[in-house]
Amino acid sequence: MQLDQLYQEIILDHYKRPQGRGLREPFAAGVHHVNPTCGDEITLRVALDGETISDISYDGQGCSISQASASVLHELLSGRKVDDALAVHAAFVELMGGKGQVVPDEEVLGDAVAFAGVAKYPARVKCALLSWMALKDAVAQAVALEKEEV
Amino acid sequence: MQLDQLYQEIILDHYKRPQGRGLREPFAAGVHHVNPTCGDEITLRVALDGETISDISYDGQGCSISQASASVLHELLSGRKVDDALAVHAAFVELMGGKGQVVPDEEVLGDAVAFAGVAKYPARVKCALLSWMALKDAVAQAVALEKEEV
Amino acid sequence: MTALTIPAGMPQYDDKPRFDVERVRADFPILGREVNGHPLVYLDSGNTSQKPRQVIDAVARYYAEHNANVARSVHTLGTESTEAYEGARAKVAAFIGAPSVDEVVFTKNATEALNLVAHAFGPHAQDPRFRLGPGDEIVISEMEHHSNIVPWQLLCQRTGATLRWFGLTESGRLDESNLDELVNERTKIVSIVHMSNVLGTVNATARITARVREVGALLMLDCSQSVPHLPMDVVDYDVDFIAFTGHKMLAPTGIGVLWGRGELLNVMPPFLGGGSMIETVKMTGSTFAPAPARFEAGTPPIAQAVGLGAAIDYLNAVGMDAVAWHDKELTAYALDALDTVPGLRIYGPRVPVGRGATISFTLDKIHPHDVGQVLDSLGVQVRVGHHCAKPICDRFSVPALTRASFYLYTTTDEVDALVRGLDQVRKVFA
Amino acid sequence: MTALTIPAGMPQYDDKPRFDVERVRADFPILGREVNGHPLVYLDSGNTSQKPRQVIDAVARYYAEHNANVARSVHTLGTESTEAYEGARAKVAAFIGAPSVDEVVFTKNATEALNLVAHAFGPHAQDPRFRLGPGDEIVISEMEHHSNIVPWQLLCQRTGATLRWFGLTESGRLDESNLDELVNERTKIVSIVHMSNVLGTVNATARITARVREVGALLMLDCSQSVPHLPMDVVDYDVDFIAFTGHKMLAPTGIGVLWGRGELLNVMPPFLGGGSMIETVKMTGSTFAPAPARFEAGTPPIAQAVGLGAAIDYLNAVGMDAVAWHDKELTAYALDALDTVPGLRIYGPRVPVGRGATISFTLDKIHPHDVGQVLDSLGVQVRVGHHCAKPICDRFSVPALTRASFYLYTTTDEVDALVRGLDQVRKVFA
Ligand SMILES: Cc1ncc(COP(=O)(O)O)c(C=O)c1O
Ligand SMILES: Cc1ncc(COP(=O)(O)O)c(C=O)c1O
Repeated sequence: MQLDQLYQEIILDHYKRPQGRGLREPFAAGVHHVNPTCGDEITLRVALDGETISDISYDGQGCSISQASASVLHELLSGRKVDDALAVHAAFVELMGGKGQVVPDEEVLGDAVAFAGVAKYPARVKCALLSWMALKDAVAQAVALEKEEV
Repeated sequence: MQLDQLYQEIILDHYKRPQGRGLREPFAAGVHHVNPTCGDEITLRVALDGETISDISYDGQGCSISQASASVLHELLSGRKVDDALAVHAAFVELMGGKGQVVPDEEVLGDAVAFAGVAKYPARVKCALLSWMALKDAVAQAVALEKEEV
Repeated sequence: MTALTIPAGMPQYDDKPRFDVERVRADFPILGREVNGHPLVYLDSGNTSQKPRQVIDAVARYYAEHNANVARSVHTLGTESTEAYEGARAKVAAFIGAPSVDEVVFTKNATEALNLVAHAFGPHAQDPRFRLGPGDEIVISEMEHHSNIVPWQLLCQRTGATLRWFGLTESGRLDESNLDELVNERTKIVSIVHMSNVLGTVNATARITARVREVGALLMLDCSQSVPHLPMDVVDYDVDFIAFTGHKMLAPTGIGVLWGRGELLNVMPPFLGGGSMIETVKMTGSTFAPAPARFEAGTPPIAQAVGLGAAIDYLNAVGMDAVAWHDKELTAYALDALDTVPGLRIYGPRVPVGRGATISFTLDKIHPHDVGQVLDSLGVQVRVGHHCAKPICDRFSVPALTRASFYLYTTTDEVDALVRGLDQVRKVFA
Repeated sequence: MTALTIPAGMPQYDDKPRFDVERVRADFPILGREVNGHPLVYLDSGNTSQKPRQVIDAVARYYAEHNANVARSVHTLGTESTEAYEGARAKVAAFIGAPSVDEVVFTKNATEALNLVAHAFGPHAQDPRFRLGPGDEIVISEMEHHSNIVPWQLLCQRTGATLRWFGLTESGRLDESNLDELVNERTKIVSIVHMSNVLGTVNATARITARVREVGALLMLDCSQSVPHLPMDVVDYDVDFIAFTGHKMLAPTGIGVLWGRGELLNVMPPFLGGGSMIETVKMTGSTFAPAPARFEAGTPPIAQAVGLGAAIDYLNAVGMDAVAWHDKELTAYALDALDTVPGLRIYGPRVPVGRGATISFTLDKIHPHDVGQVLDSLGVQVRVGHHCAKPICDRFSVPALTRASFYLYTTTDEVDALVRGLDQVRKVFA
């Protein structure tokens, strides 16, 4: 396999210059996820403004794939409507589970299309998904909390 | 292998017409031994008269080899001095552990030489030894008890 | 020997799935060997099955081409090994109709699987279904293999719970007459054998399942003998756990399976602790991965799982319906044939219905060891003894039994060889 | 790169036992394959070793010619299998200098062996040495594999005993400065790794053993990494238990070994219950066989034991002294070579003394996953992550490490390939 399919320039870029890194206040829900096989960790917070995800802030440690993936996630989904964000989320999960057979839609996925190559490396799929799974968890908690408050 | 090496006439004879079978009183020590892999069982008693094994009585269930072996044991060792009996015992154990390579001494072992063929069947060695191991155990207990009483 | 007659209106022989036994035999290298100067007649498949070339080769190929540890590496060999190992899990899940691959736990054998479930019970279990103490009851049966008796006896010793059991009828079936009293509100789990390794009985579980559900207990089936021989669907059966073992189904030694409902596995505490079953480890305490990883501590039997996958491919290619039908025809033939041997008494069902291809018997007063020895001198390999199921011997007041057990490679000629051998046995011990 | 210089008066290089690495390599089919277009460079033997043809064939031959269940049959195949299985036990016993074959218990891996010993302890143990409750202490170390941490944590949870541990020095050795306080009259067992799977450290045990004997505790060594690489004599070492695992010493997956002093094994309660470990079973209660059978419930990993026997034959033919010396030369070479890589930091002893052929490191701030991935693209297989030893990462405040580990088939050329690969890694992530 070609290494640069995996390490696309975009990924290395996000890895070296992560977007939106750091934990910020206020936030509606925060989660901590771990990848037990490799020890990668992420702490992730979402802030809601009505139906909109007003911020995604995060901190963690891990490989280039997991760090770049969190940076792309921040860039792509901050400021989006919850429903929209979940649709993009679903498209990303499908891409990652596709073993390299799924053709990504750049309209939907933006920079995240760069992760298409990762799907061919089963051992790395979990790295790419770490922050995305954390996001889903955090959004679900935030929405549930909001409903309780109403 | 030749089946009749294993099932010597002498063995079938003892099996069909066991000598000294049945549990008798008085006795100095009694034991119960089990072969866990096949479920063969023996209850065996020894009576002592000073240094002499005045009787070996037994009851049990098992295959032709284990039953014949008990019968031969009774015939061979009842009435013998404890030390003599243990010497014969050692010769029999050596024969059984010899994988068919040990040449038995008929002077010492009497009818028990018929078990020479059994030594080539590792799965059956335990059958042949069941009553002999029980005897050793019972004699040791009986001798120990006698000492205590003195 | 009479043939089985099927009443009109029922599916007839010709409707049954079949395969070519000789072609199957050609796949098993060991069947070409001789024993004591006679062609091998292997009638001990209930003890362990023989292995086809396809399984032997799959294991060798794994070591020669892909070998690495699983779930721990990003390198290519590690990825290939992980895919082979998880691929085997998926094959197992499909083979038994498991709703999720995560419900398939690899163990070293069926015995470990049974112990694993027994160890989930205890006085401090978080989930009330696994909380066990004095006054609580566990139900097994008198026809269990020691591996489905001793773990529960040890559990009762640890916790003060009470072990109870189904008795057996004269014809070797479960005595369900006291079902409602035996399985009651105090019952926490019923764990019974699906097919007896001694009597051959296949237990109909519907009434027991209904009662188990009524009282809110759990149900485990020991499928060590059934999964190799009969199509199995864990959802259809409506059970909570099943255990089975690779070596009896054409696969390597060293691998077994626990299947459990995901919802239950995930509330069970870990059993063995170590690598791969953790979420995170600190010196001061650890957290654990979800099932199945939680129950697979240490390096698992990787090559053996790959071999089990190959065995399942083999069985699927032949077809489990065809295997089951082959068993039934052979059993019918053998029951008839053994009926012609004077002094032979069969223990277990004497009709080829509700039973598998395993027949245990006594011959006059000749000890099974002697029966087995004479048969071995003729190349016929049967098992003798208590078959790791002593309570059955006690129930029927026999010290030991001789057992012939068949599989997809067994032929009627081999049954004939057994019958001829038994004549010889009677001659030696006449 | 500098060579190791041995002071005059000590045995010189030429006195050392040697073997022809290329001839050894020819025995390992997998070493002929390519990965990502490059020759395979397998530097992950600490995770699992590759298998020589002799072992692969021994397993295949067993299935094709002798396969049967053990210890249960009088038939010829059963006898042959039992001899093969017990023969393997005898080989293991001889390999580690065990006084008796009955002290060798086959398990599925090292992890099960460690758990087995942990499960022998409890509040109701018959033998006072295994009686454990609140106030009692168990001592491990910060350099343990999870498999020698979690079983003891779970045991402490069950019994209320306290877990304590040796710390580590900066250079990755056991910190024994508080030995006398740490191991004391309350200590029941000290269980430590013989050779660390991360740091490579080989622990000198003499002082610890002396203290353990003084306070009357038991001593267990996790020899998973040492038995494959160093000559071992359990009597010389004066330990009570050792655990190791087949797959790291050229043998199949699915087999491990617990060695224990016979006198201890025979007072330990059974762990897994089931077939073959019993003396007699009644519905109302059972009695158990002596060791080793007592701890081998169910059908054991028969073919895997046979494979382990073949692996031991192979290692004996090469000579364990020669294996150890090859390791040492290679480690000296690799430590020097890695020293030339800018930004590389080694965790563990940096001299080839009191350490084995396992080197863990970080490279700049590049995450080990990325290091491993780039190396893999060049055919170089190393392990990355926490190596099932998270507390070591915590101790040295690193999230993860890259590890290269060698064995008798590893060459200096392969070390060079690693070093070249690391240059490439630095280029990609510059
Ligand atoms: C030091 C050490 N202990 C224990 C183990 C566990 O061995 P296994 O996974 O074969 O049970 C390993 C290997 O993974 C190890 O390196
Ligand atoms: C009914 C039954 N249960 C359990 C077992 C145990 O299987 P294993 O020995 O592979 O653990 C066996 C086979 O020996 C069996 O026949």
